[in-house]
Amino acid sequence: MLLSIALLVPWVSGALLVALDGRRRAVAWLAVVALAANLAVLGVLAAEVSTGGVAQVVTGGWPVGVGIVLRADALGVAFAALSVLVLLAAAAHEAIGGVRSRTFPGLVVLLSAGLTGLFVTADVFSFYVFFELAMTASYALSAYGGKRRQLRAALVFTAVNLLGSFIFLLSVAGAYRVTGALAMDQVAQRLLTVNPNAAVLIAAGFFTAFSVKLGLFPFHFWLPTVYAGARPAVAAILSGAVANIGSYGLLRFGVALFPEQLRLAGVALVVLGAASIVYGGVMAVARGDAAEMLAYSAIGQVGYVLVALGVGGPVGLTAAVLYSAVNSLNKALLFLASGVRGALVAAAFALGALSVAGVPPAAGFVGKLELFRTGVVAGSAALVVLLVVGSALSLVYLFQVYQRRFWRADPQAVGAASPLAQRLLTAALALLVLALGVWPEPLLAFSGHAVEALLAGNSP
Amino acid sequence: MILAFALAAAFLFGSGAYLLLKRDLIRMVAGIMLISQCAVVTIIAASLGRGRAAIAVAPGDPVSDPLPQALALTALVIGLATVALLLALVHRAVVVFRTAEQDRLAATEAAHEAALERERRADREEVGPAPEEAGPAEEEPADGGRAR
Amino acid sequence: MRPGGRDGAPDAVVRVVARLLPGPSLMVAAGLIAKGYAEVGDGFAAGVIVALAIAPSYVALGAEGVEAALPVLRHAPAVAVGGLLLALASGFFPLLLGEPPVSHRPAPGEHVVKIGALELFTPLLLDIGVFLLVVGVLTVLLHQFGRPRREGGR
Amino acid sequence: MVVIRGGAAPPGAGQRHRGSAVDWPGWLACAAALAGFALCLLGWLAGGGAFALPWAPSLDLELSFALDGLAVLYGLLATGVGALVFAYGTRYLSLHLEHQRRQAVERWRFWPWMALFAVAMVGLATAQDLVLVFVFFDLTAVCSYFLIGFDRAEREARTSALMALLVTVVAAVAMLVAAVLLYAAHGTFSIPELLARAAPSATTTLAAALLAVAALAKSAQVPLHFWLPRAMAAPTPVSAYLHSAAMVAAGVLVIGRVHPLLARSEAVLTGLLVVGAASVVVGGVLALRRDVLKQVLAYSTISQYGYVVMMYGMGGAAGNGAAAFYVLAHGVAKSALFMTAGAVTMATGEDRLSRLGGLGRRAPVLAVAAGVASATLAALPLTVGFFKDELLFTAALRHGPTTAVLAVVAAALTFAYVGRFWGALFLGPPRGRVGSTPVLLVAPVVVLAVIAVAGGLVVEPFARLAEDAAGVSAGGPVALSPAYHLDARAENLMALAAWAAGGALLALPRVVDRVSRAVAVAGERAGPRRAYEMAVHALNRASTALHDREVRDLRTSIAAVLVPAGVLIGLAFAATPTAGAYVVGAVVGADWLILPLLALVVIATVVIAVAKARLAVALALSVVGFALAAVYALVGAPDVALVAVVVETMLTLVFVAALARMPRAAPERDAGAPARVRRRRRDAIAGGVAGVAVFASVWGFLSQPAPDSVSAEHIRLTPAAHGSDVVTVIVADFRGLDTLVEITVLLVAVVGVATLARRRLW
Repeated sequence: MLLSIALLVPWVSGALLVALDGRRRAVAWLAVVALAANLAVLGVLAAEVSTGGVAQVVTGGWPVGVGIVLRADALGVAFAALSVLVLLAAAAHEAIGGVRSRTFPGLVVLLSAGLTGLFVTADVFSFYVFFELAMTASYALSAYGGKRRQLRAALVFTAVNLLGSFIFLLSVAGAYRVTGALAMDQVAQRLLTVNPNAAVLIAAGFFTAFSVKLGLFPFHFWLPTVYAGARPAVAAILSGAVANIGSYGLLRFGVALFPEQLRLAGVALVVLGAASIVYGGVMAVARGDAAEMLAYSAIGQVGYVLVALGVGGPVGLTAAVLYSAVNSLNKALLFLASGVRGALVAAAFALGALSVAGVPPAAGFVGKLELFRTGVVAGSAALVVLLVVGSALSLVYLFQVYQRRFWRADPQAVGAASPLAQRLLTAALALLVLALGVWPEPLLAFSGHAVEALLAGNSP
Repeated sequence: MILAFALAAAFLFGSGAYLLLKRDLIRMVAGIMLISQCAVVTIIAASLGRGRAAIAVAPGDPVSDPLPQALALTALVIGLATVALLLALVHRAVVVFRTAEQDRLAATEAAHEAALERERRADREEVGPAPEEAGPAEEEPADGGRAR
Repeated sequence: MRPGGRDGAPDAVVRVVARLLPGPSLMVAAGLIAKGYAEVGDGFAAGVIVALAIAPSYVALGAEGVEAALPVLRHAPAVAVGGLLLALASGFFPLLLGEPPVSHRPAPGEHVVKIGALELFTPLLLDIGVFLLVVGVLTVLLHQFGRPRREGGR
Repeated sequence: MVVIRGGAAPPGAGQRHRGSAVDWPGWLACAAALAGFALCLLGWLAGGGAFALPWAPSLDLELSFALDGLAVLYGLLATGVGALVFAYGTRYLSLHLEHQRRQAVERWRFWPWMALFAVAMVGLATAQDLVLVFVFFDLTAVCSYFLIGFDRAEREARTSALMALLVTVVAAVAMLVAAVLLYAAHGTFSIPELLARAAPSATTTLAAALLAVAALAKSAQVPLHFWLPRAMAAPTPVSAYLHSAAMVAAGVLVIGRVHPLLARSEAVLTGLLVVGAASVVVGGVLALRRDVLKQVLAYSTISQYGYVVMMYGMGGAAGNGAAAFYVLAHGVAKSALFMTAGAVTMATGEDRLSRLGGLGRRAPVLAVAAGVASATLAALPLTVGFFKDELLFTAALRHGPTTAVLAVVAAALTFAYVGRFWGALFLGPPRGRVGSTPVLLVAPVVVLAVIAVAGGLVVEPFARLAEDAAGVSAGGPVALSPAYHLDARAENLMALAAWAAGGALLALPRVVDRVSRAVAVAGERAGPRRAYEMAVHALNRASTALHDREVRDLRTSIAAVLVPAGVLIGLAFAATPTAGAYVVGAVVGADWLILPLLALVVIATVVIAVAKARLAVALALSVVGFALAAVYALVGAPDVALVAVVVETMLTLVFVAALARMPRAAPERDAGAPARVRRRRRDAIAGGVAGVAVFASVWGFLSQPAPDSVSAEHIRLTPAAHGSDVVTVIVADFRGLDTLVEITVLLVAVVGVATLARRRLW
């Protein structure tokens, strides 16, 4: 019931809002309210599933497999809530600053519907359609602003991600062909007896699709152009909410559907993740443009998720979930902060920077702690060294930019301060990042539940 | 037949990919359209069971697997939607950039890049004087007793 | 795609055809929806067919021309959104009854009132919603890609 | 009151307002520090205490604090020195901001960090959970970053702040790694439990070494010492607090806290000894001829903490006790000297020894107080400093002759540079103009001097504090009995030797100069700071170079998806057995019609790929679409065929409409023919790779059909759903949700189109 409402709220309100003129203040705020309502429902749902339960519903009341299975477990709800939170922040950011296009608020809410749907569906094809809903909304959003750079960003983003989507669809077709089912549980069950060659080829397709979405090295080339070119709010949406599809997809499809293949590819994942960390980190150092620096940083940060996933096991997976969550908040905070001027912003940016570098008391430190645990569990000194190098790189690139922007900026270059509300919003996000670092238990516990839920589906 | 479908899908995808790499944005859209066709034909080819259309099925009839057909319908519609959006993007890009060539789009990015050089240098300075800038800037000079 | 008529001075014949064509197409569409679950075709196909009937007008008259000839098309966005809302309503009304979404009434196995081939049950609402949405959406699409009075569109 | 800075008094300096209103935040911080001091003292007298709260049970993290001996020592130091420095700072900061013509409101960038730093220090001193220790440890680094960078307009301050942050925070990660290692081995982060459980082993040694690395970087020990002299860019109160009694002390505090663990490994202890000795010598030698006041003190700090690290390296009751006592005495004296330096600079506008002198007569109170502080560092009798060296000598003697010699050398160096510092400031002929020194800039120095003398007369309380602290580090009770002995015992002889050698160094400035200069030059050429700068700049250069190579146009982005994906598929293909996995499939019935249609599709795709005219592309595209629709009709999918036809028509229409409004494709002119051919070949290869990969996967999974499908259920249940066309029922009922989403996608896409095209209607 709650699950269906979580879908219904953004869907209907998005449909209504998209018909209204989003440049009107009231409409923009209505979108914020709709997102807040969505978040609230997801919050209640999260409370329900955090004790290990799942909310499941099959459309039309048909048997599993005939109807579409919607299932909210801790993993899905966590990602959904997180993404909607980021959307909420971005929408509020724009609502305060003044929306520049008629359709922005409606599209954000519909994006929220798509994301919520794909995080709570337990059906492979339904995942694809929700995924397309979310992606199509983001394609439309990526051109928001309409300037040359934004247009180019949108073009690159759309073309590359469409390619990724179709690769995904090919793999869905393959999954159906070899299992004769679409419900994730059934697919997982039947995949166990499928010819390993076919299974691994399908898994490779899924992996490619999600890697493109995440912007992992070497699938990342589109990402800097897009994140740096898009407006800050859109960049926050793309990196903080839409990119979650990639990490969630890798977790869900990798662990629940293709555990064997994931094990097989463990080393390859770690290597790719390590390459992402180093590449993104080094590239981010001398960028000059804060947004571009953050874009490369994003490439590096998702590397950590991949490394943790490659190591696997409860510790590694928990680290992957936790780090995805923290990273998504960090990126939302930093991208939004990069578009705001005035008091409070420097502090918010600094907190975000500390969080990315994994320095307490910001939330990122919990993520780093879990990652180090992963490295130690894997028994790999190289991995630990890599993590240290990654932290060092992130300190260098973030604080170089921080100091240039907030410490040395000559007064003439700094424009007028942004509206106070916008700054307060950024500060609120920063406080959230701080709070999750000071009191990490909710984050840790929920990540733990999420991984339990993920692994529980694995051993029927 | 399996091989034939696989070959058709491969040609659609390969040709689509080749078109995506062209400079002409219109050809890029055509590439995406081909890849979308590739996905639909693959879904249909993934049917489990062939026969007549699954309408008013009597038990035991050999019918075509209806599920992939439903999926193909959805995929077709989504393909239409996304291609239309991509076309609109390309169209807008052509209006704004006054060219349908990707290279020219990238050229505007290069201008932006160049404008960033000053800030990049500023970034580098934040970590201290460059070695080639010579010298201990803040440490005392080696003959520190010398009054200025 | 180069129209015969000059900008702003379309042939009277074209105008007439443009006005007339949607009529029969609506009939076909109605048929496609009315046949229910029995045969090939659904709201989606019906919607595209209607849109295809509108399309020649856009080719011939250009966006402004069509708007002048068929003022009703101005409401396309509302139709599209209305269609989506109707479809969503048909999908989610069961929540009110405590049932899973996309449950339909009459429930499986129960008796359905039929008028000819037309079955009166809630999936029909879904189909109508889809039809309205597709017509609205494709009309907007045609409008956006249609020939403007002057190129540039800024 | 007017303070004239050097010769460069800005015009209008005389009209400047007297220091702005009272510095409330500063006094607030001071009061809080005093309260903390009182609490620590009371807690100590009451015998300590402890409490623990759950923090993150999922990870066995606890907010566990204990006020044990070590905590009391560092807590008192942090709050006591803190209170004095804060009081000093209220005045100093006002003057500082005034000189820099900054607004008084900038205090709010200063005091919160100072206060937070004090809190972090007390937290660090009392924390009993290794992760908690790490949190406070990094918190001090973060505070120090913002404090060093307080004068943000100056590049020096910014680069120094970043350097301090990088060195201390990156090194601190070692502590986190150590914590995780220990957790993996022993299942707890609690320090007391870890100390109880950790037996000597490779893991313990590794963890101990990592902890030591983090601590040594923090305590500015060779070779990670270079950040500290640079950190002198901070305002003086920061140096007086962070870089004398607190931040740098945090490192040795951690060593003291986990010392039993470090003592499990002889190698780690030896390492401490070596690093400590190196720091003593390098810091001491360099301090001998620094010119800038605070630089002398910074190198002196490196050297002094080198002593402490050495003593921890000696270990045992004697070493631990001496280390604890040393930290206490040093903290008192060094912060007094820093504050002296600040007061002098404020009064004269000069910050170099070479331009100062003869202040003794102008500022007698300051001269005496600073003299006491210097004497304390130089370990002269009647100050508490005498005992610190006595304990050092005792411990060194017990450890062996080498360390004993080292201890004497260290003490001699200290005597020499402290003597030079004080002498150059207060003796000799007066130089330069001198303004008045505000009371608040002198009083804290006097208080510290009084404490130092009091400790020299009645050493008992200091000794008790150190004993309690050392008890924690040594893992057992420690007895210290510092006292004056008027006999020829070894310690006394060593002290005499040190004074003599120190005096000799003072008397031979030329020799000292040459040696110190040589060391400084060597450090410039090949020192760790140079290495740090080279590394960071190399990183920036590498980043730029890499970025220049990375091409980020759309085509590369796409190729970068296609080629790795192809490689991935190839790897997957190679990694699994393929024998018998591929099936050609039978051709029956209607298939004979499908084959030519598929052939037509293939031909059309090739035409599209090579076509020159866009219209040909459009036509061939619709050929593909309609041919495929026919295929769908032939495989028993009439619904799909119908929709494919209408969708294809629509797409063709839209495509051609868009095409008609595009400018004609420009002839490729940017490159010569060979380049064009090369690029075309490259594109063809990329496309070919993609095609082959798709071929392999699609053929792979088509060859492995599942034995049955859920669609059997769909077919069975279709009548129940009041339908007969299964596909339609699936679309509208079984998977109606997909349809809802799909039409929403359509709506969203068209909204996007309308937003982009910006024509009326929407």
